[in-house]
Amino acid sequence: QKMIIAAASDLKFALDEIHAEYLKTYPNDQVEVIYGSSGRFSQQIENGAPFDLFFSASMEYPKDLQQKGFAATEPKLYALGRIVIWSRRHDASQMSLNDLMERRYRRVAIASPDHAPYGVRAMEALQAAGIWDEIQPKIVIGENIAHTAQLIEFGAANIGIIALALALNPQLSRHGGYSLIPEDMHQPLEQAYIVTQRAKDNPIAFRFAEFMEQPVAKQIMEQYGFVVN
Amino acid sequence: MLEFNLQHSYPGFDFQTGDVQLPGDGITAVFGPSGCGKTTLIKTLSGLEKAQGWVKLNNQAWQSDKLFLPVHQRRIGMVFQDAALLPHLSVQGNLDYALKRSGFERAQHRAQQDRWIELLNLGNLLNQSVLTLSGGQKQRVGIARALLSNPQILMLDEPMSALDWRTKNELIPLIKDVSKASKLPILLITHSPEEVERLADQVLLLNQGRVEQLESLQQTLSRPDSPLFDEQGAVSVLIGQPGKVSDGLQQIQLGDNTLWVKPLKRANQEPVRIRVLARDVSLALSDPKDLSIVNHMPVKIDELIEQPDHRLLVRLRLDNQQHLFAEITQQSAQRLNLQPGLVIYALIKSVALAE
Amino acid sequence: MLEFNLQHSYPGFDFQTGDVQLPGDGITAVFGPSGCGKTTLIKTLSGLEKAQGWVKLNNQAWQSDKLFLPVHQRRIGMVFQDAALLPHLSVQGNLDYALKRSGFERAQHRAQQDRWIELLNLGNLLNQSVLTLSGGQKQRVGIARALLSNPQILMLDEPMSALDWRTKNELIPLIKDVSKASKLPILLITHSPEEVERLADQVLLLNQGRVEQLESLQQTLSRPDSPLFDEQGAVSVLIGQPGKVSDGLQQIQLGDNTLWVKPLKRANQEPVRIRVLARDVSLALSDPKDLSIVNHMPVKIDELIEQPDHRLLVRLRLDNQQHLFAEITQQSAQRLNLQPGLVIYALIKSVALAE
Amino acid sequence: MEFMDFFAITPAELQALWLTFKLAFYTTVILVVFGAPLAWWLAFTESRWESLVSALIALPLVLPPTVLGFYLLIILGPYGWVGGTMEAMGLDHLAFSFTGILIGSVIFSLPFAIQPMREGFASMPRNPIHAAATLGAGPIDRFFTVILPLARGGFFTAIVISFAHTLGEFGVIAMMGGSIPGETKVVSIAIYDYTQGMDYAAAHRLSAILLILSFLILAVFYALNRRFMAPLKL
Amino acid sequence: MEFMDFFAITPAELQALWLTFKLAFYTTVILVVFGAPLAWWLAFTESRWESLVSALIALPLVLPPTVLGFYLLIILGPYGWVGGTMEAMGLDHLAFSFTGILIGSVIFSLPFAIQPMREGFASMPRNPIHAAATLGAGPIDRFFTVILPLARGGFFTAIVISFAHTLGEFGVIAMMGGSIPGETKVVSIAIYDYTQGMDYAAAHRLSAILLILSFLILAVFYALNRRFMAPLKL
Ligand SMILES: Nc1ncnc2c1ncn2[C@@H]1O[C@H](COP(=O)(O)OP(=O)(O)OP(=O)(O)O)[C@@H](O)[C@H]1O
Ligand SMILES: Nc1ncnc2c1ncn2[C@@H]1O[C@H](COP(=O)(O)OP(=O)(O)OP(=O)(O)O)[C@@H](O)[C@H]1O
Ligand code: MOO
Ligand SMILES: [Mg+2]
Ligand SMILES: [Mg+2]
Repeated sequence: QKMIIAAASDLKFALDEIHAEYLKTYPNDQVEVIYGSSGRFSQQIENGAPFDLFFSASMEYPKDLQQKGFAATEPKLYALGRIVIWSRRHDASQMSLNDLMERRYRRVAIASPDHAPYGVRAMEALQAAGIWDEIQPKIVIGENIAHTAQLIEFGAANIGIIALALALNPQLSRHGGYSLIPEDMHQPLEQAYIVTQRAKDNPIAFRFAEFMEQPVAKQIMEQYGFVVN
Repeated sequence: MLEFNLQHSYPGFDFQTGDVQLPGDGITAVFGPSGCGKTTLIKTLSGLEKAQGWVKLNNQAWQSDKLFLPVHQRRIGMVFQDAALLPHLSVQGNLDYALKRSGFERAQHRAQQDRWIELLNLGNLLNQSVLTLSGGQKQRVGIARALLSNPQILMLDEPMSALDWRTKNELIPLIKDVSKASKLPILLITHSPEEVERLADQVLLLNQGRVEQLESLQQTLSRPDSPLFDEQGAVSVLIGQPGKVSDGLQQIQLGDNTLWVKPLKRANQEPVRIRVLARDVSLALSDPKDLSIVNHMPVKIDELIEQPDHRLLVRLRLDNQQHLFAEITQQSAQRLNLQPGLVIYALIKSVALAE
Repeated sequence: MLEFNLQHSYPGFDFQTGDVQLPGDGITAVFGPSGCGKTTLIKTLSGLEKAQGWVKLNNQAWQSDKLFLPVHQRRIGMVFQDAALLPHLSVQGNLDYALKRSGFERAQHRAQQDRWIELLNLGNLLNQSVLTLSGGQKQRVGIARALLSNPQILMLDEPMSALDWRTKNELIPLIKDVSKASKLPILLITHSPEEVERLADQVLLLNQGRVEQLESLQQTLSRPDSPLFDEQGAVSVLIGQPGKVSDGLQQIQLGDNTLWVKPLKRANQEPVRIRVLARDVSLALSDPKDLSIVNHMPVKIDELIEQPDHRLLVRLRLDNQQHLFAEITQQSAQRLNLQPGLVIYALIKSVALAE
Repeated sequence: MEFMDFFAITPAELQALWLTFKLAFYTTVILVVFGAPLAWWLAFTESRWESLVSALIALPLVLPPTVLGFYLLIILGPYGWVGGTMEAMGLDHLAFSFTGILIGSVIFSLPFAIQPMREGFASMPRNPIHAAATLGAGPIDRFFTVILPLARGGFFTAIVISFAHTLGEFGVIAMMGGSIPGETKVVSIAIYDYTQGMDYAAAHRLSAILLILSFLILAVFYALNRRFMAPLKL
Repeated sequence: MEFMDFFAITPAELQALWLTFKLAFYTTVILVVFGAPLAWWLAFTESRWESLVSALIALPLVLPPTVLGFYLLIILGPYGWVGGTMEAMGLDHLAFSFTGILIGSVIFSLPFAIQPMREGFASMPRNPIHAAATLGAGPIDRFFTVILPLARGGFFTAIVISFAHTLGEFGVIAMMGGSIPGETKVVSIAIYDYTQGMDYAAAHRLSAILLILSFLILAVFYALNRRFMAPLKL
């Protein structure tokens, strides 16, 4: 039995671990996980992609797919994402969004507000802080949230807004520090998944979906900075 | 037999042959000034340039209203004016290219090749890239390649222009032999009246894209205004029967008269062609003695033809009815009081005769 | 004065000139069989091919141990064996290319160009792409281009091989004039002994990559074994003083003797060169009458030189000490009982003389 | 073995490498074989449309590969014009398949292959081709024995560029390939995934392997070319 | 005006278009000007290293553009070798700047420019160049009046491919450009953003505009080339 999961790239570390756990429980299932941008996966699913489970970084894509008839299940919320201010060079742990206006931060990286869910939330937070327009000249945009983190990691941008999940990643947490952006400054970053229409008869897809509700999985998710309820 | 009627035009150049028939063997010299359309003639005949009109070789249509036989099916041995060697191959490669497509049996290849390699002195060059050949070397490879392709007809575009006289002298009899032995018609483009006189059976005169004249060499040579004569003056070609050799001179029988010439290289019994420049013929009223000139022949004056520059061309008739031109000054003619009908002596230095 | 000593080698071909000195003006014919290194000579002299050794023109070093003057600074008017026209330009474009870099003043360009265009009959071709030119047309453009570049020296690689005799005949005197008028040394590669005899002041004989001989034309022609004679036999070149013209014949004074020749085209008072083929000279023991041959000159036999094929070359001395060759059969010599020292008559048909 | 150990390649990576070179190879073969006649036509046609056709052929280059991939995804997918037709005929649609990314790569590298071959044809000397015809060589014979050798510079350029370009192809394949191991997950996707997953060590390692292999192949290409072009240089 | 209305282009898109063509133009100019000497060297050197250098030059093609962009980001950023040196000298590092993406584009298209120019040089007939030298043309003069016209097929190919390829460049710029309007946000990024944001109408519209403009420019290129190459065809 085979199954392919398409997952938003912010899930990379958490889902890899959950995947490993899953295989311990169901050693005969063949599960392949592909990470990438939610928008692209959503388009691909609309065009016949052989994905069975789709973990989006947002709620919109799964909803959209369901409306168009590409989902075998209702979109199911599996986590809330959190966004943080992070820098490699500077200690951002005490910073607030308004501090981003400081002159020494020449480049502020966020993910694409056009299509990356984390980018949209970052934009909302900056708007809530009232600096969205002012900060425009300093904004540089990452293709997705992982790329955004890289822009900061390699110093190209001095600072930026990334996913908590990434800030907790050992690769990044070695440097600098992060501060959580208050939840009330943006819409909740609801992340949902669906079983795709093509997998409606694939038991593994449902089995894995169910596994996500298990405490093991939830614990791992929390460990990587996702809010699970 | 090669028959054709072709029209073609380039900007500023209009080419029209009219109906032309060339015999099925023998050498046709194509003669005319630079840019008159000689190369165009063989390009259109061969199909390399697509002209209007029709072409037939030995009653097989090459080109007509309905048909256009592709070049590679026409079996033409072409020597290009600029050699047109295959630049990515060695000399040997070029020769092999021809041999492989020649239809010769494999076993014959070696023999065929060796014959021309030796004659054209290509032995040392076989492995050399054709890009590094000298001008004359290129031309020789081009000639060998065309001959090795086992053609139905040869079209040679100034094949000897870059060759030294020695190679030329050896090549000319061989081309003649090839033509005779294999009944291969040959079109030979040349600027050299000498090549025409030594090789051609007929002459096709081109001028400004038109065929001005197609006639046998004899006919051309009997016209005192022949363009062939422009360079060295008039020439007569006498046909005689070779006889024996004595004291290093070869006897050639012309009717009752005997001509002494340099010994012929290939002395079989076939009639030979003797080329005599009009300016090499002197006239005497009586048979002179004490003179180094060997050949004295009684001739009758047919006609006196005035030429520019106070020269005079005298048409003479031998007793076997062949004619002979002598070019002298008008002053001499007056001095000797030459008149048509007069019987006089034509003096030809034996050494002035060339086969 | 062009002096050089060059070595170069290609795989299988070794080129070594040794020390050579050519005079600062006049025409040097480079003569030798195909592949002997003629093109290599001018390529290495011009710097197109980088050889070992040294070259000096008029005491300016072109190449030495330390120095290698780039080709474009040597001001060479080069006519390439394969024309080497600039393929992306029209005929006019090629000529302009030369003119622009010639150093001629702009105002002169038109006049310079018109002169050669007319002579070389290029008028109709000016706007044609050089890719579509016929063989002879290409060569003519190449010649015009070299002459328009206002060179210090001309190097001509078989410039007339694709030309018809008419163009050739008009070109030869002009090349001579150019050389004289502008004190321009000229290196002329040719296969044609006739071109050498008509044009050259000295002859550089090449064989298998070696300079075999460098000598004046007179010297070459006085050697009965000169390679120049291979084609048409021995040739004498007499220098005489032109006199007046009567009855369409031009008088040429050779010491006490008078030679009658075709009227010269350019009759100024300078001495002229008269080329006489040995085979055009007949000998008589007494001054013959009743003969169309115009020129009878008393001469003394210097030497009898046996030739192959039972021929004999007779070296004659005119009373002004110039020498003249006559080629006769050995049979005739015996018949006339010719011996050195004998005074006899040399008969030369006037029409056999060529300037 | 030591080499392998040092680079510690995983089976999945090996599969991706194999897939990549297979894709590049097929793409190049298809482009050369089918592109040559088109290049020939473009080089010699007198048609007034030639410039327009040429410009059209260059267009795949102009679209960002991701966007090109996006459009190909739509067209080749089950609801697209091509994919839909194929499904109607009982076949599989082409998105997310090796055939699909092969089509994408061919279209994407088309201009790279056509333009140099066309240039190669246009700059051939004509005379040797004429000579070959008089020596009895028919069109096919001439093509292989004269035209190809004379135009081989253009072919070589077409091959090298198409091959190398396909090795590095990312955008088109990312959009329409879907990263399916063994089918569409080529090395470029794998390396990208490593960089996205911040597994830089793996990214560097796989990049190095790709670069070294490609370098070796290209160096052999160039060396062969040098060898065979030599006689034409003077 | 009607045309503009129909395509309803936004100022931001206009800016992206302008930036794209500017980038393609500069990239092409730099590649031709600096690539020509390198191409010349490669065409004529007798060096044994030629094959290796050639293979090396082709390598930017082999890396996926996104990966190449990733490495350029590292190198040109402040911790990288180049960016670090620049910062040490008091200059800005190069990520997120027009100069940065220009460098990226130049590196990325290098093989496309070098290989055809090199081929053009290698297949030139030598004789006319020699003739020009004897006519008094020095090296520079010869280059512009003979070599360039004779090798222009190669130059043309280099120009068309480099230009078109840069118009569509996405991966490298996406990785190191940061999408800064007027500085690094080129059309390819803009279209990609539309497709990812599911604004397909905008994506189609902008793609169409890019394609039409590029098509026109390329058609003019080809028509000019046709015109100027004509005398060399026979
Ligand atoms: N492709 C072409 N386009 C335009 N004109 C051409 C073309 N080919 C030949 N011509 C012209 O046609 C005329 C005849 O050319 P052709 O090559 O037949 O001359 P030719 O008699 O062989 O001369 P040559 O003895 O100089 O080689 C010339 O004026 C030439 O310029
Ligand atoms: N680049 C080269 N590589 C190898 N051999 C060469 C090269 N160039 C010339 N040769 C050889 O050098 C010799 C001399 O060539 P060159 O061109 O000087 O002869 P040439 O005297 O001009 O003959 P032709 O009268 O036939 O033009 C020839 O054997 C030729 O094959
Ligand atoms: O950006 Mo590319 O150029 O992704 O293949
Ligand atoms: Mg011709
Ligand atoms: Mg030569």
